[in-house]
Amino acid sequence: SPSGAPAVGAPQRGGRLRAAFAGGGSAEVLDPHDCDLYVEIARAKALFDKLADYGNDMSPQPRLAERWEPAADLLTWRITLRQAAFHDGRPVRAADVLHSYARITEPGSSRRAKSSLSVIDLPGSRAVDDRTIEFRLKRPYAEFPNALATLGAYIIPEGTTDFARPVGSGPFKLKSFEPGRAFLGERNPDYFDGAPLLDELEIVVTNDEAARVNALLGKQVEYANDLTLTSARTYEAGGQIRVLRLPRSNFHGLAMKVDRPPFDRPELREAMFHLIDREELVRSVLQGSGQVGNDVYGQGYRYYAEMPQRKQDLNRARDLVRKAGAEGMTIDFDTSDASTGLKEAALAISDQARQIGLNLNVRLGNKDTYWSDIAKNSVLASYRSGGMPLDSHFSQRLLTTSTTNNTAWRRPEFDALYNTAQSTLDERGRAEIYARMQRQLFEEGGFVWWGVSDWIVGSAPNVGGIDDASPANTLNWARFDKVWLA
Amino acid sequence: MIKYLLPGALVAVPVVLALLGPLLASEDTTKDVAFLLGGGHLFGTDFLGRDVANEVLLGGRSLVITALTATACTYLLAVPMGLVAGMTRSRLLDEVLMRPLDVLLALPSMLMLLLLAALAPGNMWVLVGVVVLINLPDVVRISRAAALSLSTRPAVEAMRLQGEHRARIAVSYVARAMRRTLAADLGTRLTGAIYLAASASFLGVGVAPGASDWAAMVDRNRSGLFLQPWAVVVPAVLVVVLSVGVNLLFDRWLRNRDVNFLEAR
Amino acid sequence: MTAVVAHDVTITAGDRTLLSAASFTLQAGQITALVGESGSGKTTLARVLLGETSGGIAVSGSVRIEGSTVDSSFGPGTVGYIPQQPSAALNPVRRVGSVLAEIARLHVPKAQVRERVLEALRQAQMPDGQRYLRRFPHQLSGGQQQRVVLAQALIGRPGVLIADEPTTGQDPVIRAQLATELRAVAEQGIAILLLTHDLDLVREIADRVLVIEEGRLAESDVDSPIRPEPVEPQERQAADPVLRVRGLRAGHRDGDTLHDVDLEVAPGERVAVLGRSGSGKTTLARCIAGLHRFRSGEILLDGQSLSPVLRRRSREQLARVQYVFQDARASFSEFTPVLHQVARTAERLRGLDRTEARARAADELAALGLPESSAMRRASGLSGGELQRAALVRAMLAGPDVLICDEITSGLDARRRDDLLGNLAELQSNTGCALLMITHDLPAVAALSHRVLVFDEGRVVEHGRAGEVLDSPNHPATRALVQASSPKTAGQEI
Amino acid sequence: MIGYVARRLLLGVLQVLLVAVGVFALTEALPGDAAVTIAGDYPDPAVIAGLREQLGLDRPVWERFADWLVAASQGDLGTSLVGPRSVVEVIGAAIGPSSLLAGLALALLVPLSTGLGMLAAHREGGRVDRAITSTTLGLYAAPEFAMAILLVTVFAVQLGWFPPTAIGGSLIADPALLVLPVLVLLLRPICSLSRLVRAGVIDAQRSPHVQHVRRLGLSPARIRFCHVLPNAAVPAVQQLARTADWLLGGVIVVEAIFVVPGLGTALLDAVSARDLPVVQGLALVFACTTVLVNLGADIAARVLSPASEVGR
Ligand SMILES: Nc1ncnc2c1ncn2[C@@H]1O[C@H](COP(=O)(O)OP(=O)(O)OP(=O)(O)O)[C@@H](O)[C@H]1O
Ligand SMILES: Nc1ncnc2c1ncn2[C@@H]1O[C@H](COP(=O)(O)OP(=O)(O)OP(=O)(O)O)[C@@H](O)[C@H]1O
Ligand SMILES: [Mg+2]
Ligand SMILES: [Mg+2]
Repeated sequence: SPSGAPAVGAPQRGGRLRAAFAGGGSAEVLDPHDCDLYVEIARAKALFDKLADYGNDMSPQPRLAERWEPAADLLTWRITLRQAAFHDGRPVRAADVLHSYARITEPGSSRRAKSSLSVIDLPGSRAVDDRTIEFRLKRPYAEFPNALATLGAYIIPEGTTDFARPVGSGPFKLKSFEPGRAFLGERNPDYFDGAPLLDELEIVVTNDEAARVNALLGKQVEYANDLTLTSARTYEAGGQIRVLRLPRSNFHGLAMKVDRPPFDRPELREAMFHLIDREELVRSVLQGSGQVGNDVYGQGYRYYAEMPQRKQDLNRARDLVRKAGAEGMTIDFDTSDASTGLKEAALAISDQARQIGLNLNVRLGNKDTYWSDIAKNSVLASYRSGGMPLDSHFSQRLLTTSTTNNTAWRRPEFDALYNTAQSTLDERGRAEIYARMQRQLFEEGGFVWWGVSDWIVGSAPNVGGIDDASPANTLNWARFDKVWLA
Repeated sequence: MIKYLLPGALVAVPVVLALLGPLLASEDTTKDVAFLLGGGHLFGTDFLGRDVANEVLLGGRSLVITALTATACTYLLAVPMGLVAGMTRSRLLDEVLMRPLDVLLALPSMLMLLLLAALAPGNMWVLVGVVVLINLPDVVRISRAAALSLSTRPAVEAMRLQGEHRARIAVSYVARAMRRTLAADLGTRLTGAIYLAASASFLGVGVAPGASDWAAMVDRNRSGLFLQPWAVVVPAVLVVVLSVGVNLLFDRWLRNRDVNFLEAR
Repeated sequence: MTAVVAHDVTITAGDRTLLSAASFTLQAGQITALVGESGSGKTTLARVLLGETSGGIAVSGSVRIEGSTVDSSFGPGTVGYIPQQPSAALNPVRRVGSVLAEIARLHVPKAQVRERVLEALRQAQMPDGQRYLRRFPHQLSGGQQQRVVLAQALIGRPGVLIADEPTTGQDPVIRAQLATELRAVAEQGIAILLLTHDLDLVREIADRVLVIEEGRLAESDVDSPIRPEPVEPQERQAADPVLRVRGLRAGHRDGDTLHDVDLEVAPGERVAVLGRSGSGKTTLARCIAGLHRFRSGEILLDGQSLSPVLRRRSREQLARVQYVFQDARASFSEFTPVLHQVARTAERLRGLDRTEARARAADELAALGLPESSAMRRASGLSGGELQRAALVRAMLAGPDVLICDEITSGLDARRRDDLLGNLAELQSNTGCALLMITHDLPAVAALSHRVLVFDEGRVVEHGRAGEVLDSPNHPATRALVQASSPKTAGQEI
Repeated sequence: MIGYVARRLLLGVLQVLLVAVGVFALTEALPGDAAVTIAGDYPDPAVIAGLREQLGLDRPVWERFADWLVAASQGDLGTSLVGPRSVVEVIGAAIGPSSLLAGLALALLVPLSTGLGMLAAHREGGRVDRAITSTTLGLYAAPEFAMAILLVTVFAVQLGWFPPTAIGGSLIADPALLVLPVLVLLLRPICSLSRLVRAGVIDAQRSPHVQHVRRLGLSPARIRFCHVLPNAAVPAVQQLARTADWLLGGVIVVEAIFVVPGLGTALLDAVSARDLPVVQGLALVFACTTVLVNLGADIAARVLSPASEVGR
């Protein structure tokens, strides 16, 4: 159960908690399979459950699934459901799970969880009984539970097609919903994980961070998601609101395309590794409140491999630039306002690059389409990632088959290592392979993860039970069934 | 002369700072903690941990030049158009000039900015063009309306009977008769142009994202207002001082002209 | 009872003393006429009595009106004032009637407002005043505007009324009626100061006469009027007309003002256009000048059709047809020296260079008694009569073949008028230019013109040799005008 | 006048059409489309292609525009590409708050800016004039968001007089929600308008006809409002029309900071989602208001200079 933030007395029942999130305007829907924005995830979390969810180190934790047992070949997984019911009283059955996954992966869908779940050979999978499912996979997948925990893999009752008034198994039942404005849920007394303490949960939407802070300060809400580092520093000391920093939530980096000039020269990539003054970036971009990264994704997560910490070494970087024949070269450096820190990092890094005679020309791209724009065209882009298991990071971004391979890192031997890892039942063996993969990335990969920062949430002083040790995207983030109002 | 002292000083401080500032600024790019108050920095640090005082020195030139150019271009285009539309006796010409501008007005300016940002980012002239395009219809409408009521005066008729060229009537009489209105509008429009330039740079047109620019500073350091007000307050005050100064200068000048004028008759 | 006491009033304009140490009183119930040459300072003095001066004019001495001292904070409303340029006194965006009602509301309860307004209009010789209440000032003829301003002054029944040229621009009939009315107003115990050039009028109604002469104010008798020497109009050979107007129809929004007007003017001919105020004379002139678009008909200059639109006329055509505005002051820009404005005609239409043009203009102005030093001032620094002369010179500099003068002598004293008419006749016989003179000044007409055209309600009702028409008028309208303008019968009902 | 209005309205239809074409083209020219934005961050290109096909975005531009035009001319503005709601619903939900804010702001703006402008003109060159000029200009030149933050901090957070945002409330049910947004909305236009009024009034005050009615004894107030103002108002009315337009559509900053779900927010959302039908629908709303408001301003200009009818 979530470890409480600074105690606000004992847990206590009752009241309505109002939480402010950024949102997507009038186009928002309650379909949990379509969720993409943080507010949609928060609402889905309130109304639905997944079979599993991520723990604080991104390892899968059972939720609706009581346990999972792979066969030795890692191709067949038997999942046992716990006793849980939907809001209308129907039990959560194996058929509901199969229906949900079928809906997510149906041809032509663009649902978020589709790529993770498509490893399942659904026709070959079956409901053994109401509470047991046997999944048949298309290939061995040792980290299959990660797929169950993946974003958007929520379980809906079989046959649901309309999500105007959705029925889920989550801690709150829907009372009302106005897209782009407000969501109201009431306590589900029969929640399998214990009835929520709150009577009601209201989620309001505003994209303006200042407005979220103001609403919190003005006691219009008791919880505000996604505050800036600046706001955190501004209000931390005042005591008017409580600032919670969820660690290991944002990974800040650079993405270089390794398959085309100029970053097809490993020397130049290495030059970038040595060029970057990570301390300065953490000091200025992260306002001194993050950790220095070591160029590999997933610090603090399960399977993360520690390596000697890199430091800025301008002489070495200069040498490498010379070796790469890139002295005085001008390289376009894409960034945008799509996420906080992207632009600042780009500006700071281009200033650093100037010291070794590299001219990084910062281009501010359109923030709405930044991620798809850089996928195609950019050679060097400011990058950011939320938390996910290393497995997902590899499979989504670094395999030849990956759909969002933004560094164009396509290495057969790397793919092979990944596949070996997924066929390795033994965790230690898997960790070793993962470490080899990470070393390869550390030495010549296209990503430079220079820093890790917190996810910042604000709450009224009288809110208890918010877990401030869980990174964003994990089970306990934006979770309100253990929260109370003092 | 003494009457011009205060407004003159108000204009001079930001303008001199803008023009000479870059010569005094340091080129050091090391960064401190963002939004730091003090810490060896006169006005603290900005959103990137840069020294605000240094940014202020750097950030005036482009802004003052863009805003002045854009406002000047707007007026050079708009006033003649407004005069023609307001003074012409041909209804057709009037409509031909005005209706397309209405279309321009009806296009949400944000969309226009977004488009131009996508088409030609990072170019100061595009920025000037955008600011001109957005302000043009307004100024044309204002000058047309003013010209409309002036153009039927007997004085204008008399000039027409003298075979005066329409342009000369417009310049030597109509434009003069509405100079106060134009001056009032010009003063506020200059201020508007400064911020338009800044918000355009926010969208990626014009000022490069990292470039120092007072208006952009105001915008980019806004989140740190309570941590470190100087990064917003100093450039904002400079902009305020500049625009108040310009307007007071206009007022003073017009009033002086009037006094001279009254005394001369 | 003494309504106004002026003591030791000295007025200097620039380096010129307009009036030195003048003391006088105005008595209630009396009409005091103030006469003097154009530019002698009448208007300036009147404004001093109102407690107003403009820049460049210095005043000393004291004025007390109904017991209180006049200064810049002097309470408004006590003194009724009819300024010389009525058009400038009317707000172009306000309807005539609503302004009148506003003023009336200051003086009478709401219920009587309308009655009071109509009464004032009646007193100002607009018996059909109702017709004009919903009009804007630009929809009135010059005379009508003037009467509206008079009505504004009369509404409040002020203790003192200062009327600056209230009869210029009025036709003889109205002028006569106005005279009677002013008399009647005075009889109610109001002190009237009448500023005028119209010595006949002075003789008819004034109780006292003050004369400004060379900066001194003196009480005087009215000397006998100077009648212009009849210029014996030579018989004209039948020449092809230079200007021919055929079937002209023109109007304003709500209907036609001119109906089927025919007119011919031969080169060198002087034609006078007479008619009641509001009969359409100015409209005709503006049509010919190209300032008012006529609806049908034709205007031919030497057989060539003139476009109704000024823009479509060639520069040569512009030069050949010139128009002198009825409202001289409004026709000058307030920003540039009058001399420069006048000279522009020569520059634009005669192709002279700037210095030449200005020298020419200065000469011509001086010939009409307007020295260069005055002409170098802006319009606000010149008197009404001075501006009228400047406007005339401005048109003459074009060397026109047809010159249309709209009441150009109305603001001039007798001597200046004669000078002007003399000059005009001379110029005209030198250049052979045809002259179309709109006027209410019948004696001048008789003296100067070959032919007379009488307008009534937008039609030409009579025309013929000047002498003949004036001596034996046929049409009732003409008869009325002729009768009214002969001093003996003035004031009688017609 | 009726003929004039009719002709202008007819032209207005053409203008609106042009705006529709323009907006369509503009939105097309933006990088990305609805498919890209639906696919979300770190998108899979195959997904995008699939979505594009689903939404019909793979068809040629002109074909889609023609379809839209035909439907729109029959009153059908279509449905949002990214959400379940129809365009009319989206607009209907957003137009209320915007008009309320705009209406209220206008109702306060006109008397305030006229009053300030006239006062400044009355005291031309004096201390009051300079104070008004400096203050309004200072407010104009100070960034809007800073003013908003300042007001919110002082009046909402510190003093607690007004709610800091409109979150979860209804603007109509709780008028206190309107106070701060309207205040922020007023700050800028007050300056530009009052400066124009001031300029016009100074000119008009010097005119002989105003001098003349002063002599006639009309009360100073009446002179100011009935004689000076109508002459002075011409340029200010034009600016007011622009302001009205801006208030209705361009108040994005204010709507964002105070969480007012108005047209500006809707447009911003729709543009960032590349939701073409909604963008088009909103553009139609803005175009129609602009056309009507401009027409109003032009009629006012004609009324305020009656002599100009002569030439036209
Ligand atoms: N600001 C000024 N500076 C110098 N001279 C001026 C100024 N204003 C007016 N004058 C001159 O003062 C004289 C008197 O002007 P005023 O208008 O009083 O004459 P008037 O007697 O009313 O003449 P009119 O009969 O032509 O109307 C004129 O010669 C005029 O040129
Ligand atoms: N814009 C207008 N709209 C309507 N009626 C008008 C307009 N302008 C003038 N009128 C009317 O047309 C008639 C003729 O006017 P015009 O100015 O030609 O008269 P006029 O003969 O010159 O008179 P005056 O001797 O008083 O100057 C008048 O009755 C006048 O009221
Ligand atoms: Mg005079
Ligand atoms: Mg006339």
